[in-house]
Amino acid sequence: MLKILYFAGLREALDRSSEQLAMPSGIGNLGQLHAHLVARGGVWEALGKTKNLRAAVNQEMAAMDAPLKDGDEVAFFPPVTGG
Amino acid sequence: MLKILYFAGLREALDRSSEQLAMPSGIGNLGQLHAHLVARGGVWEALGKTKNLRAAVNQEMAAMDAPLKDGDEVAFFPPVTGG
Amino acid sequence: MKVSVQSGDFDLGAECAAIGRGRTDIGALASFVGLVRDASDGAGISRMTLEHYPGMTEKSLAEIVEQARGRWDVLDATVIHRIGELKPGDNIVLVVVASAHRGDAFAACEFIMDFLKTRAPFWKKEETSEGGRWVDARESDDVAAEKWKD
Amino acid sequence: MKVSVQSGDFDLGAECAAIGRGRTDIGALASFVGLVRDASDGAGISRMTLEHYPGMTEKSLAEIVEQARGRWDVLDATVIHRIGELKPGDNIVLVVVASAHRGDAFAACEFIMDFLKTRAPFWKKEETSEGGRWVDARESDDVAAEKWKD
Repeated sequence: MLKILYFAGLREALDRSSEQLAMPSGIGNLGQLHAHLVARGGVWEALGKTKNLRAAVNQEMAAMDAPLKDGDEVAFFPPVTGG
Repeated sequence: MLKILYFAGLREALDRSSEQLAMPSGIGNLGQLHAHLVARGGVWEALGKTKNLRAAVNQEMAAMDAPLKDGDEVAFFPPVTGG
Repeated sequence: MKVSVQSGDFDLGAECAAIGRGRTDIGALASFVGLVRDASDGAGISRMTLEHYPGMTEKSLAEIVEQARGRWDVLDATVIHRIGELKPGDNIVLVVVASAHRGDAFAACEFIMDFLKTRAPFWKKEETSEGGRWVDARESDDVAAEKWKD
Repeated sequence: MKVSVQSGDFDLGAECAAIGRGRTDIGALASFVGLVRDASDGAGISRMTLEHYPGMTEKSLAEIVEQARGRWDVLDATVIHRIGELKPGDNIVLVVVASAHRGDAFAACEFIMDFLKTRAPFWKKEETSEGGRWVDARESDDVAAEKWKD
């Protein structure tokens, strides 16, 4: 299983803050997971359209070529704006 | 008259914090006053030996070519070390 | 080193006092407090909500502090970031860095803020007269973080 | 704008609160506190005396603040410098700068400190186990002030 989290404007656009997803076959990195999720269509297109989308794997900032394995915690979010 | 002030290590070396001096003839700028004071000899040689000597005229930092006129307040001191 | 993500307010004076208590080797305390402004991009702001990524936030702040310690002579540091609902004039973030010398204290404090702004998972939503809006990341923040690249 | 040369202590939290009171346009408060360290160039320090040039000190601090206001977006600023006898751990100097944005606040605060260090007429005398000695000006302070040249 993967735990996937969504934050801020993306969380609102997708109308969910998290989901559990059985590790899809053929998904080896973050970019592939991202494409898999966007391919659901409908609201999920927001995930493909988010400007400068950021992601984290196991609570560390990660690039789209970051490898994924079963049990990982993945997060997608817009650029951060704290401080 | 000129009012002349001395600060910090220079004040201690000269054993005085201020003096009143009738404007000496032929003194038109700070460098000339400095040379006039050093020429007194004795402890006044300290004024000539102070490393990176700084000065102010009427409470503004001034270079040795700064013009002097009767009534000015002049100060000599080592580089500042506050903060 | 202290890192905290909290809904409650903080006290700059108390945090600095805590850092300095019982020691006399600190020559410089540089600090920064970020506050909620009443206006942004021309719109009046009545309220702000700060969302974060629980678990990742404190870890990312601690990592940023560690990076600063690796680059400068840092004797101690405190980073506090508030979450939840805030209003104009409220404190958002505090960074205090103690060092023997001011150059290290200033640089480490500004570095922590610049990295926090681009790396720590916080998001601001402003309530304006035209409704709520998520704050856009500013390009100037990326430029500020870039300036620390070796 | 507030400038003070005083023998008594100051309170960072109170000075920041005074700057922020009744206004909600401040987004950034950068501050600096300089303290007496217990050692300098290897010698232990038991006490320090700060001499100054009465009349010129406050004027020179006010001029430095004015220069900072001319270069950055400064909403308010406070500079306090202590004089007289101090001991390790005591506060020496405080600079607080309020701005809408953090870049301006950090730059103006560090600029004021760098210029104060090289332009304001204060002199430190340290009491060590080997007796009193006037602190030598540091070349690094001149370098720090030079970096603000246009």
